[in-house]
Amino acid sequence: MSMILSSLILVPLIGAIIALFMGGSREAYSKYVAIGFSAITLIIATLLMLGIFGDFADLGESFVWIDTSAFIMNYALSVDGLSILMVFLTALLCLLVNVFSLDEHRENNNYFYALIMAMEVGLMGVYMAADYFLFYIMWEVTLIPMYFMISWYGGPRRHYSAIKFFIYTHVASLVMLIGIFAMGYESVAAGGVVDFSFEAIKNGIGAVAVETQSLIFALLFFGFMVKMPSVPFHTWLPDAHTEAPTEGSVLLAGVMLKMGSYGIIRICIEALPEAAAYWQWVIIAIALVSIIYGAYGCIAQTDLKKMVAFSSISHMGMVMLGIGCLSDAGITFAVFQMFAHGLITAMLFMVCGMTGHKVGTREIPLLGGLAGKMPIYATFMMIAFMASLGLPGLVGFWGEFPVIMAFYEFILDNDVIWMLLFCMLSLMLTAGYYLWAMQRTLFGPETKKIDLSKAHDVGHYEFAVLLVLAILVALFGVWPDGALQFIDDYVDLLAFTGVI
Amino acid sequence: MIAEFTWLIPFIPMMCFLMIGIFGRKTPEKGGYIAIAGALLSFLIALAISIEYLGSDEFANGIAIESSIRWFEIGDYTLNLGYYVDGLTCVMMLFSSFISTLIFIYSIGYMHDQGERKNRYYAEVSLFLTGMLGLIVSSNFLELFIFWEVMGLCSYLLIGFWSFRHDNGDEASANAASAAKKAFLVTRMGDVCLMGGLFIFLNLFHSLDYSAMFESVEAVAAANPGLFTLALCLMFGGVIGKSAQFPLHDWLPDAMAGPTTVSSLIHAATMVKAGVYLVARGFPLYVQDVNVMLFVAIIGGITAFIAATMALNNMNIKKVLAYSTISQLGYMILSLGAGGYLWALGYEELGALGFFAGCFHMMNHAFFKALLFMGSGSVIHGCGTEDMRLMGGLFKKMKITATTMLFGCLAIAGIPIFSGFWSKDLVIDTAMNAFNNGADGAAIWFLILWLLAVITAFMTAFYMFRMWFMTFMGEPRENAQHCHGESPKTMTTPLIILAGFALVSGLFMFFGLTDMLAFEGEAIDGVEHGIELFTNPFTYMTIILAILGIGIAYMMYVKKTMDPGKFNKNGESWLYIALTKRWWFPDLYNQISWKLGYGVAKGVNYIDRQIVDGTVNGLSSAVVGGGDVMSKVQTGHVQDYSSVVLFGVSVLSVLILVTFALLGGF
Amino acid sequence: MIPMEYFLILAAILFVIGAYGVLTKSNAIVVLMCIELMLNAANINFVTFAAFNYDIAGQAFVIMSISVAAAEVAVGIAILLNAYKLRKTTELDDAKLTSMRW
Amino acid sequence: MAADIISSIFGDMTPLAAMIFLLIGALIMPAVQMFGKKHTVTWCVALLMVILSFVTDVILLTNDVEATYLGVKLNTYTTLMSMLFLIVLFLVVLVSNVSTETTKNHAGAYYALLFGATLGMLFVASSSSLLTIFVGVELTSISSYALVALKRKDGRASEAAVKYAIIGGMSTALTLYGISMIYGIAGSLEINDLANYVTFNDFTWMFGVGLICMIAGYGFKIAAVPFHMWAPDVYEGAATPVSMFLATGSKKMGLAVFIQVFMAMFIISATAGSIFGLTVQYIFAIIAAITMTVGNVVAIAQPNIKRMLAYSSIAQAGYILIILAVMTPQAEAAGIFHMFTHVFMKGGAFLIVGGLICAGIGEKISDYKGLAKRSPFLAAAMMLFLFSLAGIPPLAGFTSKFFLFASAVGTPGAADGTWIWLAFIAILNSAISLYYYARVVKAMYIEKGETTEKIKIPTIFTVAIVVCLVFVIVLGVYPDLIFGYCEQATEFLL
Repeated sequence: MSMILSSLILVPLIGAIIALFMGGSREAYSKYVAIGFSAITLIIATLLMLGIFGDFADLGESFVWIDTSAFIMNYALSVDGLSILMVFLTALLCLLVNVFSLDEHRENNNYFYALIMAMEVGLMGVYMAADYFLFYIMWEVTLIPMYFMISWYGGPRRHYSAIKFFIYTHVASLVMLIGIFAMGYESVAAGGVVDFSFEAIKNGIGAVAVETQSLIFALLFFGFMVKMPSVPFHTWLPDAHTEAPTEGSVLLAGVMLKMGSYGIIRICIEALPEAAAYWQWVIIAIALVSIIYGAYGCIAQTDLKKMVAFSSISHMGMVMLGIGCLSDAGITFAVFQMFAHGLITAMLFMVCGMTGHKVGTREIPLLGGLAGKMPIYATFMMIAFMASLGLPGLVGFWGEFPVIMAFYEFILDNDVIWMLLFCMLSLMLTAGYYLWAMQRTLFGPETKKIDLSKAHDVGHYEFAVLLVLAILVALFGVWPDGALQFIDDYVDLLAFTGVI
Repeated sequence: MIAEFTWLIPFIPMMCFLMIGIFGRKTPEKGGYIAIAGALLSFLIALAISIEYLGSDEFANGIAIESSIRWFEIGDYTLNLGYYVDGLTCVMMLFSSFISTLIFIYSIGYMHDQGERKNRYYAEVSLFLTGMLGLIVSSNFLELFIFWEVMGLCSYLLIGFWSFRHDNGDEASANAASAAKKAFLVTRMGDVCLMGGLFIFLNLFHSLDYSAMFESVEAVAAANPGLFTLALCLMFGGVIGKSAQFPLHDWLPDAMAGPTTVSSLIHAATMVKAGVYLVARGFPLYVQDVNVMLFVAIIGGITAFIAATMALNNMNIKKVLAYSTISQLGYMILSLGAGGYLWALGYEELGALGFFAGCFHMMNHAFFKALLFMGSGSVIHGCGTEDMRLMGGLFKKMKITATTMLFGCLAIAGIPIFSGFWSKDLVIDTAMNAFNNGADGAAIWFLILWLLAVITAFMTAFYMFRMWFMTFMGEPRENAQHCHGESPKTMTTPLIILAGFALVSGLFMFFGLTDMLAFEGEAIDGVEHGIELFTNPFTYMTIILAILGIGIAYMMYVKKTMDPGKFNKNGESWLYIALTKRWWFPDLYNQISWKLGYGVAKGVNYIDRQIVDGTVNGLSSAVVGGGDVMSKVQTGHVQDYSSVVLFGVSVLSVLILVTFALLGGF
Repeated sequence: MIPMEYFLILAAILFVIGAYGVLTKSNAIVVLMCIELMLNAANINFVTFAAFNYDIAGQAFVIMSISVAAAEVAVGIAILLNAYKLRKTTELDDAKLTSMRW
Repeated sequence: MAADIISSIFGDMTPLAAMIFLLIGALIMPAVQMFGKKHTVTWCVALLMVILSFVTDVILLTNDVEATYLGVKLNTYTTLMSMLFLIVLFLVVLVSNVSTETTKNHAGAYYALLFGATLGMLFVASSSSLLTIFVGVELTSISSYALVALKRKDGRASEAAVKYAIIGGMSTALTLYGISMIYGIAGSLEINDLANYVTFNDFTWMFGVGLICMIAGYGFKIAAVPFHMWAPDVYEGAATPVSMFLATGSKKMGLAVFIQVFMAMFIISATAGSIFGLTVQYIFAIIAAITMTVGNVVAIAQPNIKRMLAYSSIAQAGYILIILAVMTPQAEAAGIFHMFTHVFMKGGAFLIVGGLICAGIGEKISDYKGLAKRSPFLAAAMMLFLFSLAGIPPLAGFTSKFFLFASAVGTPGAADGTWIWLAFIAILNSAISLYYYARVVKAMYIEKGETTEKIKIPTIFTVAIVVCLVFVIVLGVYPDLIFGYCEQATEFLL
């Protein structure tokens, strides 16, 4: 059995441990360790994605881990078209984040890098797990580094935000845990042994009554929904983002939020399709509310990062909408939107986070005319904003247009054509808040409310990172098939098994 | 087959964009020459392709050259990437690339003093050109939409070109920033509608390729009339946004905050033409629904009229031109609407005439509007202001500019021989045709539209000459006095070339243009219609009205025998105020956007903080507070502890009884 | 023969008296004595049931419980002695014996 | 092999093997102290006895030996529980010699009391009659009153001991009264007979009174709300190793009693779905819910870390009480497993507190500010223990809670949802608990301390902490190490 998938977890884990113990005089080198290990991870992930190691199906790993009279839990990893994109995104963003933070000087740098690597471990685990127990463990493992990331390196209200993030998402995941138990128990006959692997439960749960399934679905869905996050369980996100250091925000928004939607697709949709159909309207409603509410939330924000945080809510709503369509196109492009949003939002947070370092504040009313002072920064900000508002030719558009297209089919089937208005409104609002923010930060007269004399443009490392992201944003914008080919395989499989 | 290289037409400016962006800084004029070379090359390729196409069998048979490759799929629908060449494409790409080339050349002079910023300028205009040319050669609506949006982005960037560090100070940059945002947002509103239309089309046709859609359009329209109409309306929403039609016309005058060359580019060669092009391109779809066509015509007519009124008293030279653009765009849309209406009713020849008139006017307008803008740019360049009240008497100092602009004004005013005359009168003629042949209820609309068009023609002549007279005649006022004479050759040469076109481009209709702009092979006879114009009494009426308009302008602003103050009660009549307030459209927009946007957002934010987040925080403080309160029970008195134990025992006793009873034990 | 209920009621009364004493008496020694009362109430129960059920286990239990009670009192008194040494009081509601709270 | 040796030595008395070492220990410790002069010698002897007992027990456990001697049983359950108590004893004895809080002048008595208390626990675990259970519990209780008081120069300790003794005495009386009632109505003290009685007879008021009195009496031992009031005061007042002993050992004994008495009594009728059984299940569910909620909520308000840990122990007892509501073998196994993980994580936390007290750090949470700088290892260990208590994977506390909550959701094939509400309450409580655990973590890691001076705690403490830490991690990722035995143990419930 090949160990490629395990290596994606082990390599960052080793990196994390080494970085953790590089205190004192060796602290300065911890960043290179982190970069090295995350680069190796990225290389493995890329090769994996390119199919160098063979078919995804042949790469699965599975060992019985915990074997009791009632359950079997496995250390099971597998990748398919859905996970590979997320794995790649995780590996990419972790490396980029490490590089991005090279210029930053902070206390206990080694801890910082250890946290990033630890987060990579958890994220990789979530995206590759093929067993509920492992999935849940990895899910929780991501929490702690993030908690420390916020409360060590965060802004002035970091304690509040960190604990809120921690507890809020912890509650959600515990609810999900109960859902997992219920699903496991229901998937076997009385007195049987519950095998918590995805495969076994998926096979077992189909025969259960739809009512039961839909209850289980609700529990699981709640857990994922908070993570995504969807209105009204989103309030941890703006706080967490506002206070988190830029690198933390990037990972949080770039890949951690995707855990929620990944979970919905991987678990709720894949294993409980009938229940998904049962809840379809609810999913759609939540998605629409999130989209619109998030967009309105953005308009009212004065902190750039908070605005971007709300935009994440809105965009993840778009993912939810795609999923809610329960159609081939909907799910395909929901996944694509996850990927796209990962790239874009990373850029967004890097740029917006940079504002704080470079200018000294992220409060929009205090800013103005930065484009003259920091042209490269302004260019990247514009690219990020434009990509996020769904400018065709950039990757964001393909997460939006086709999803709404899929949604259109849904509303056509249900004869509720007026719902199209919501989508259109959301697109307008999205454009509105981004443009307004740009107008007030980049353009207009140079601000006199703050001292701009120390403001400086992006550094070399930051430039390199942003450039890579910008290139990817453009590349996948004109060549969406690059990512779609993977998703198509996955969605074909879903369709083949009759899930959608 | 050079047509196989059609993709190069947008690709070359794209490469120019990248080149200028990456190393343009190091080249002379910061990449200006690269941009010019790119545009010129595109023009030459377009020319070669057009020549080849016009000589091919396909053209003779009225079919398009089309080729596309699979791009990706959305569910069951395959999306393609390709090019589509027919007569309309040829005309569009020729004049777009040609005029763009001239504008770029002109920019060398006009933007000369902009320093490092030129680099950004040339990169952005190249991208802008990419957008327009890509839009023109696209083979499907989605591809078109992408380029459409790319143009939106570029217009945003270019209008906001001076949105920071403006030479005229902070207020000007704030203005530019706000104008850019407005342009993008308002057009975005249209784009969103267009997108909505595309959803419906994609669902109805299972494809967005022109060829596939045009083939099956009749069957589809008959099967789903309601959705089809909705889709058409939504698509036209895109046009309203992009081509600045009523009621989304308000961004265009504001967009004057950008450099004049950009205005010229937006108004003549690209951007606003895209909307008209979309109607023309989607004409086979539009003609399926007679009501939508009527709607289109009405919007066009109203736009033409309203925009013209607002130009009447404007003092900003560029804004007058902006209004005139909107007004002329209204003509084009009116013509297409009326033509489509006639076609839908079965009057194929008259319908084709309307189609031709609309496209023809678009082309003519491109030439003379480019000319006018560049002329005004030359004036602004010379005297450093846009306010006509500060100009005057410039004729002596800027002879070439003044003469060429005069050509432009004559063309737009519709004086015979000049290009605008031919196309505008065909437009007015089409409206009349629609009245004559229309169905009962709708015909009266066309009469009104015809009237509006005629009045607009009069107003156009008036305000254009008002502008010309105020600028070039009379006493030199403030800024005109320090005007440093004629602009450099890079600027005047394009003016002269365009002036030539303004003079002759109308005559193209006698030399085969009608074949190129034939709708579904229904080519009208250009010569016949040209002559017919002169047999039509209404033509003479419009000519007389135009001359009258020029005359009044002359009296008011040169001879001063008529006092404009008499008509507007020295600027206090409600009409005058309404016009300066732009019929209160900007206020309305502001109200709507503040109330619906920011107002709701504030409310949402309040709910979010107070209620949604408040619940979370409230719960947590309740728990923490509960902890505090409950820990007070721990008094330290051991006997209190004992009491609690015994109390617990009693409660348990009750509980066990109650539970037992509830479970039905008794 | 005396009915079983009588014994049980006696025991119950004794138990309640003991409990009352535990709750109200402030002197720790008295409280310990009241606890003894409660224990003895239970012992009465045991003996009663053992007698009426003809079962020896109850009586055995009583023996055990008496020794347990003795041990408990012994340790209790010792603890009290120590507490008195340190805090100079055996009053349970004295502030010196309620210092740990909340 | 080794089991054979033990059998050949002890013969019929094999079930008593582990206890005998403890008994010998308890008897000789005062003498050893007298003759040994140095208290380290006393300590060594005590440690030796613990290890002997422990090894014996582990050998018996791993060899699945079953035997009975005079009603004292020997099976997987008893050996497993004994192992748990002996682990606690081992950890406590290990650090007692270096802890500044424990008495050195009376080391003999101290160890003798510890052995006595543990002996009682072992005795309880091996019993199947209310009589022997009562005696065992009292042995433990009385020893622990004395243990608490043994910090003789400390007024707080003696105050704690007074409270402990009085409440304990009253609870004993309640228990005894309850047992007498049940004895009267059921006519037997054997658990088997009682289970039969419950299964075949209707509910009577006398039985009800007895039951409630017993729940109250033994509820005192596990500090179930509302019988928990003594716990924070006593844990705060006692020497930290003793607090640890109470929180991990004595409390586990109480839970063992709950399993052996109440679960054994009602599991049959509960499985059969009789109303009587269901009533009792509900009662336990309510107690469990209240206990965990009160424990967690009040813990938030505690500024003293020992009190906080006390309340957290109360909450943990609440979690374990879930198994009495659910009443399935699966739940029982989960409960026992949680007891084990709780020993290590709570024990570890107490050890750190104790170690830090030796190093002169106070008991207030605010005293822990900047600990990460002063002693990275202790801070990291504390963090892991606390996160484990909060149930964060992949630590032991998570795994055991995973099993516990899983049992509350249902059994394979039937996630019937009767107790799912209990699971929800439990997870909400988990989240609340995260708040106060994180507060300590925050103090240690995030807040700046007044000094960054390094801290040195006795090496023995470090060893004990490492032992706990290893188990917290190992049981987290490899629960099969013990969980298999827990499942086996459930077979011997009746």
